[in-house]
Amino acid sequence: MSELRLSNITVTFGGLTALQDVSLSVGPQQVHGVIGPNGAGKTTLFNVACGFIHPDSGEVVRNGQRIERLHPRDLPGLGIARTLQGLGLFDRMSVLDNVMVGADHHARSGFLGSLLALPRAGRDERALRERARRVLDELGVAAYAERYPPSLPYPIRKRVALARALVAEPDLLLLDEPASGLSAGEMDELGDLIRSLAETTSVLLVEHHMDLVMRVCDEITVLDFGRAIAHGTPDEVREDPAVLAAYLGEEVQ
Amino acid sequence: MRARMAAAWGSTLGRHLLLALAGLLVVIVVVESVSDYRNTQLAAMAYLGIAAGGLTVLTGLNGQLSLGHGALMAIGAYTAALMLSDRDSSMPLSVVIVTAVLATLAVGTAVGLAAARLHGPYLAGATLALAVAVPGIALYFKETLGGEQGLRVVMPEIPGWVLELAFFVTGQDLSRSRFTSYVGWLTLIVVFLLLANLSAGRVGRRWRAVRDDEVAAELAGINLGRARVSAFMVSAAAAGAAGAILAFTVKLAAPSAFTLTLSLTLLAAIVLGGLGTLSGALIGATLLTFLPSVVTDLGRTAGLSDIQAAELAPLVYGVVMVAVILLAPMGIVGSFRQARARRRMKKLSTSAKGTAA
Amino acid sequence: MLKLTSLSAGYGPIRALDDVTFTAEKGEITAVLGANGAGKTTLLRTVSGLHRADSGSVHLDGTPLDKVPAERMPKLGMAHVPEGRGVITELTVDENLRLGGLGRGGRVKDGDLQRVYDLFPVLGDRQAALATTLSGGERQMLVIGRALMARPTMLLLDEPSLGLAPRIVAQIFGLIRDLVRDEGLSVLLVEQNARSALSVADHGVVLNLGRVVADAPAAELAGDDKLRHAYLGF
Amino acid sequence: ACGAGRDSSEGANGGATDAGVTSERVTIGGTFPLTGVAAPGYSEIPTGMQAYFQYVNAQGGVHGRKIDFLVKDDGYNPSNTSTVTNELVLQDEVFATVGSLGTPTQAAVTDFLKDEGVPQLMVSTGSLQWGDNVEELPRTFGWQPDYESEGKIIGQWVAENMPDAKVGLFLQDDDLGEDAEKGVRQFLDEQIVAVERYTSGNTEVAPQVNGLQAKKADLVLSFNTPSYTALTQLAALKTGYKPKWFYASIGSDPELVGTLLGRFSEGAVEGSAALDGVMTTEYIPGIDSADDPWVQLWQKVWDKHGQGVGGGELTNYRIYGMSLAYAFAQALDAAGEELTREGIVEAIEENGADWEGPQLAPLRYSAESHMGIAGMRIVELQAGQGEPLTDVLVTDIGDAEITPDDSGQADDAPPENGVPTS
Amino acid sequence: MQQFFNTALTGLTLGMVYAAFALALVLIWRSTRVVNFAQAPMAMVTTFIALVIIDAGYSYWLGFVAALLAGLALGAVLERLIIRPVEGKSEINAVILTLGLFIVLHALAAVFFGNRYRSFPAPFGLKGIEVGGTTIALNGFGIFTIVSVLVVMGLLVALFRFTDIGLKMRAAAFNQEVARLLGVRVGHMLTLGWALAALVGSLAGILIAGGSLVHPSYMDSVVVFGFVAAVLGGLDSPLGAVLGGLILGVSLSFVSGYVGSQLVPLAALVILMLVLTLRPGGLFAQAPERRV
Ligand SMILES: Nc1ncnc2c1ncn2[C@@H]1O[C@H](COP(=O)(O)OP(=O)(O)OP(=O)(O)O)[C@@H](O)[C@H]1O
Ligand SMILES: Nc1ncnc2c1ncn2[C@@H]1O[C@H](COP(=O)(O)OP(=O)(O)OP(=O)(O)O)[C@@H](O)[C@H]1O
Ligand SMILES: [Mg+2]
Ligand SMILES: [Mg+2]
Repeated sequence: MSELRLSNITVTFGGLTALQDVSLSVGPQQVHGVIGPNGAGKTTLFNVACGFIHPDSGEVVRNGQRIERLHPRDLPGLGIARTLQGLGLFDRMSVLDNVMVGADHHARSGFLGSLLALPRAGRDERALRERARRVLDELGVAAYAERYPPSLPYPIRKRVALARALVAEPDLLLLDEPASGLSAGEMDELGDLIRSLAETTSVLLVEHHMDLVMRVCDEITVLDFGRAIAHGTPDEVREDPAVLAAYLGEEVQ
Repeated sequence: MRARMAAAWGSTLGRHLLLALAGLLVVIVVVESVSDYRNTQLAAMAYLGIAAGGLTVLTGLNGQLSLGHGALMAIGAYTAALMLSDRDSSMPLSVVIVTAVLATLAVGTAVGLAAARLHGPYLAGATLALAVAVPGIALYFKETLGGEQGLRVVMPEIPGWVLELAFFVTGQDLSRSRFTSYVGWLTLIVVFLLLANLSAGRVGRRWRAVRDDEVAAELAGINLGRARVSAFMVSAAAAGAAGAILAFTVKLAAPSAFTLTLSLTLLAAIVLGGLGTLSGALIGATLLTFLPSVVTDLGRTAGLSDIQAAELAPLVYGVVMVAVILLAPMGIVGSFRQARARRRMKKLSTSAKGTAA
Repeated sequence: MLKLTSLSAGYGPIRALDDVTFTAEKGEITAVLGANGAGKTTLLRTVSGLHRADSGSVHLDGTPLDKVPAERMPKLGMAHVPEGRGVITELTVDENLRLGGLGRGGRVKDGDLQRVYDLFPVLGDRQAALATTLSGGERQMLVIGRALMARPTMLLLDEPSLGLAPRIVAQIFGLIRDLVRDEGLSVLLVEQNARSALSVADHGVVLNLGRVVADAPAAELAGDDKLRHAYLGF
Repeated sequence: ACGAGRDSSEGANGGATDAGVTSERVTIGGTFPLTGVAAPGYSEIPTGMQAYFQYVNAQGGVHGRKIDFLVKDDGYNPSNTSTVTNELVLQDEVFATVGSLGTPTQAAVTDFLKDEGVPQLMVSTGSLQWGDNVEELPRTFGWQPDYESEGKIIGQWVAENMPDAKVGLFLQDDDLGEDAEKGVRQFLDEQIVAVERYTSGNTEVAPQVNGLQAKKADLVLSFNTPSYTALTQLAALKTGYKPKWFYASIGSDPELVGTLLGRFSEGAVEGSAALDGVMTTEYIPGIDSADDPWVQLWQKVWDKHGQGVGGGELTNYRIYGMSLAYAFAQALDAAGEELTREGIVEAIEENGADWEGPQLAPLRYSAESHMGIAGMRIVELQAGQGEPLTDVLVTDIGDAEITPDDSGQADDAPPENGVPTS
Repeated sequence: MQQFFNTALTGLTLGMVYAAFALALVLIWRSTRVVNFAQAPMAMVTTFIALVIIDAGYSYWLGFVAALLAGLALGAVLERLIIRPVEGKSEINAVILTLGLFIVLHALAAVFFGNRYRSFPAPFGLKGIEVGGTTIALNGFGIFTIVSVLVVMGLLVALFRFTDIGLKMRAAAFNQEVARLLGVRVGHMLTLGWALAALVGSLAGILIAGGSLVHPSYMDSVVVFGFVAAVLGGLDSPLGAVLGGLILGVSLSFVSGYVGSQLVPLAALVILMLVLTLRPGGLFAQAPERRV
């Protein structure tokens, strides 16, 4: 039972309405895609779900609990993890440390433990490191654990960012354009990965690559100018004339 | 034995304790073998080193730029001075140091809370104002804080057991300046041990995460404000300890000892040494402790007049600052590490060439 | 016509370009393809002077570019759309675009601005907004629009479709094709998505680990199954 | 006169073997702000001292000993004072410190010098603490008149001669202002209508001057450093405030202030004439008394040795340094052939009060007091020259009476060769 | 009442002086993203150059112009030779570099010009203006100060807001690489920014020195309050710099006159913290940045 429901969300920036009365829900083990033209409000929707933006009106419900006033730092506690549209890696920290930060909320030892390097803190550290290595390994980037992100090729960095989100063991994963900058082959791998994640986790996915979206999503919501203009299975959405006009364009399909 | 050493090296605490122990040995050897005068310089180096160590945590690990750490040292020094106002107060120095740390911690917490939302030059501006404001407080509360003349610090007699212990270990009598030097360096070792623990552990990782990318750090559940404030508190506490040692060394807490120059010296120390590493902070402190007197002496032997020789010190000091930034922007330790990393990279890339294709 | 001869470049010990030679013909779209890390971005950066070549040379219409600093390129008619976030977030949309127009020297023409706003109405609505408030795709549009402001004769595009909705991608490619046809624009196009790149390009160059492994008309490359599987992943 | 049976913890041992002394040389040191904010002006004091010592050395020294004067920069920061004083004592092994400048800076090393048994001679400030606590600090001596005595002398004169004046005080916010106020208030408590304090380093004094003006003070007694004399004059010019000004000696370098003011007043008044009518005190003859034999000596010394210590003009700061150096030479002379720390302290206590010298009033040195010059005279500046309004008046701290000096100090002249000999 | 009025007027002139200095800092910040602590000794050096000229018997205005030109040259040279390598890189390295320059220039000035007080003339009257029988704490030179600072502010606003060169300067400051791609001669812009800033700084130096004392450290307290003023206003805004300077000048003048001059720096801290708590980016902060 892991669920996120956004109902009637409205967000404005000054005079600009970025989201208007948008509703959407992600069920357990579901991959829910959000697509739409640039500036349609997809990232904003993510920001609402993550507490970076508090909506002007509407509800965000997580496991039956209202959370629209939440703060991003509460996310790990709610079992939510997110990747950023940019990479957002910690450039002056090793890959391993990057991922360990993602696992931070699993640790129990506090300030005093760190200060005095108590045995408990040491155990905690080892557990975190263990966890981080495991996830890096799963994503096939364990070899880069000691490297620093700026020196790594883009797709590796993308995986590190993903690893940092996964290591938190979320049951809801928000992915903002995970495939941008990936080659076709890498995109296929990503698709497989997302599908396999969906066996245990719900995924909310923003993506412009239609092949990927159509392949992995159970359900899709289409935004345009801040409104939800369509909703349904990939096939339904693909055929929707409004979506074709607003987003896909005739030529590509 | 060897296995046990290896095991100790494996754990953070064990590694740091071993390093601390080695440091202690070096300190004993150095303190015992140099003159009393050098020992006062060593004590000065210790307080600069402690404060720089704290500042490098704040600036290097957490990315907050403080131009006001001299003011925090003043809090520690004044606390120590208030506790050691006459010869009869048989206050143990350890209690004095801890109290100074706590007092500075309190102030540092307040400053840290106020500063947590500020970035870059705005934080610099606020801490700069702090640096110039605090000495004014001592002037205003003339009755308790002694005004411009400051508060005299009366060092208590060296406890008998310390004298005996020192004689037992070194076979020499313990002079006052040696004693102060020991107090300073023991404090430094303890402070550095704690700082090293913090930066190697979870807390340090959070600080660095916040420094590198606030948004991503927040998403990982890190409370930005709390991370910032805690970094400020830790470095304030170190500054408090440094202030106490300064009071012991100078035997006075007066506003003119805590000018903006002190704060800027600390900043220079950590950048010249290599930002974000404790060893860098120590190297920077060494440089800044010894450079001026060495240069002045050189100038004088070269036949300059007193005033010219005195002006030479800041001149060289400034030139060194400029030169290090231009030639070794990562500081002394940083450049050393970079060179090493580059060598390793080279090795790695040559050996990886074959497999990559 | 852009001519690369034995171009090599790298980062310290890493060799990102190794003896690269090919020619991008005038009035054509030349796609540069290859896996991640193949050296495509380095290639464009070296051409536009942002990165120093270790050896080899680049000529634009016969003029050697080796000694020409990046900031002189716009005067020679070259515009570079860099990879990723190339907007100046602290400036407004309008200012970003004007900067693009200033590159050739002289004043910014209102007509040019209008052309970009017509092309990307989302930007037109946000002229006075700071670029930092734009969405990822809007920023990408801004960068492309800004390159067009310079009215280049040689356009370097590094993954222009990054983060853009399919319809916009199609629109941009359409526009570029029009410019190539109508104004004789030459384009060096780097795309991750080899299929769509080859669908608009006249010619293709495939890089692998910094070396040119194929250099042929686009249609030919698209039809070469072996090559496609080995290097282009489709 | 060696201190046999002295407590060994005082550091020095008997005979002529004290640190810093050989039969040919005596090494002494001093700390001064040579760099930083306090350097302008003050950094000239050690050059005056140095020049005079070189002059003495050129004459063969004192008891055949040349004086080696080591000058250290402390930037007016007590932490630095502590370090460089340690260097002087432990590394350079000086015999004594002489003329070291600054109240907080010297306070930082008093205990250390005491523990090491190093005499702290002729500290360059007017604070009381260098002289009135002989028990605690048996080897520490002041030299210039203390601020409290100066305050008293000024206070009494005003009370007697200007009983109707509404007095405003303009005080530097440290021991200078504090001690002086104590002295002034002994006589003027009733007449004071305003007290304004400024913080050294803050050059904006208009708010303080506005305050004095608002309280309608028509006589301002100012205890400040010279640059603040110029600053107060300027601030007053701005608001058309025209009280009678009385600057304590420390702030009234008419030469310096006069040239400073000269160009500010739009040529309406020339040069130091800007200070015409301003009252002040003097305790040594300054550069304005070119005819004074002491000043002539200083000029001669400076002409000969000034270049070697950095050059420039003879200034009142340098004269201050030379006058102080002269007193030290007297002390060396009095301490005799066998120079010891103990011995020089005793010699100063025994003979100091009788020394002739540039000071207008005698030194108060005795076994009970280490306070310096006992008094001064009040003068009014006219065309850059001080016209005496009183005899030399002497007094002491506390409720000591103020009396005209009858020792004839003011009229003495230096010995022929310019080096004191007993 | 008169005291109140005079304290306010004093604060006004003082505030303008801080504002002048803050403008120089803002200019450098806007053009190179560096907080230039060396601005103070740079202005000190150029003021001394003016003083040498004036002392040699030439007119005030010749010295004035010479100082401004010297500032222009000094700024350009320093930027080109010393600051260039740290631009667009670590913020703290730039800070340390300018501090190093601060110390070097200071020491050089002490050696060349002497470490003593010298007076600096003013071109206009220093006597307060008489209004209806009372003299108010504003003199000809004060008016000159106020007018010149306002003019400089206006010019700066115009430069940045309305000219292409201003736009290029900002682009070069924010993102060197992108600016270069767009044909902006980044190096020239940065040099220009420093040169102009040093010119404005020299003006501030001369305004502060006018009718007062100069010595190698005379600008040191101004750098603190000037910087605080710039931060108060929001480092990016010339208007903010002037307003910040005024707020600071006037309130500090009152604190000094009515509370105690020891507390002046503390008051500066309190004012700054009050403003920054409400607006962490200063009074004229730009719109908050989009974070994700
Ligand atoms: N802080 C802000 N201030 C002003 N406008 C904003 C802000 N944040 C977002 N916007 C605007 O709101 C709209 C929605 O932005 P959002 O980032 O959600 O788009 P998106 O759907 O993610 O687009 P893309 O696919 O290009 O990433 C855009 O027009 C954007 O410019
Ligand atoms: N700044 C840098 N420092 C070190 N190595 C780098 C740097 N930039 C790129 N590289 C390396 O150079 C090689 C070529 O990189 P480049 O960015 O040119 O490839 P690309 O084909 O554009 O890849 P992508 O598809 O990821 O954009 C890669 O191995 C990369 O890791
Ligand atoms: Mg988006
Ligand atoms: Mg690339």
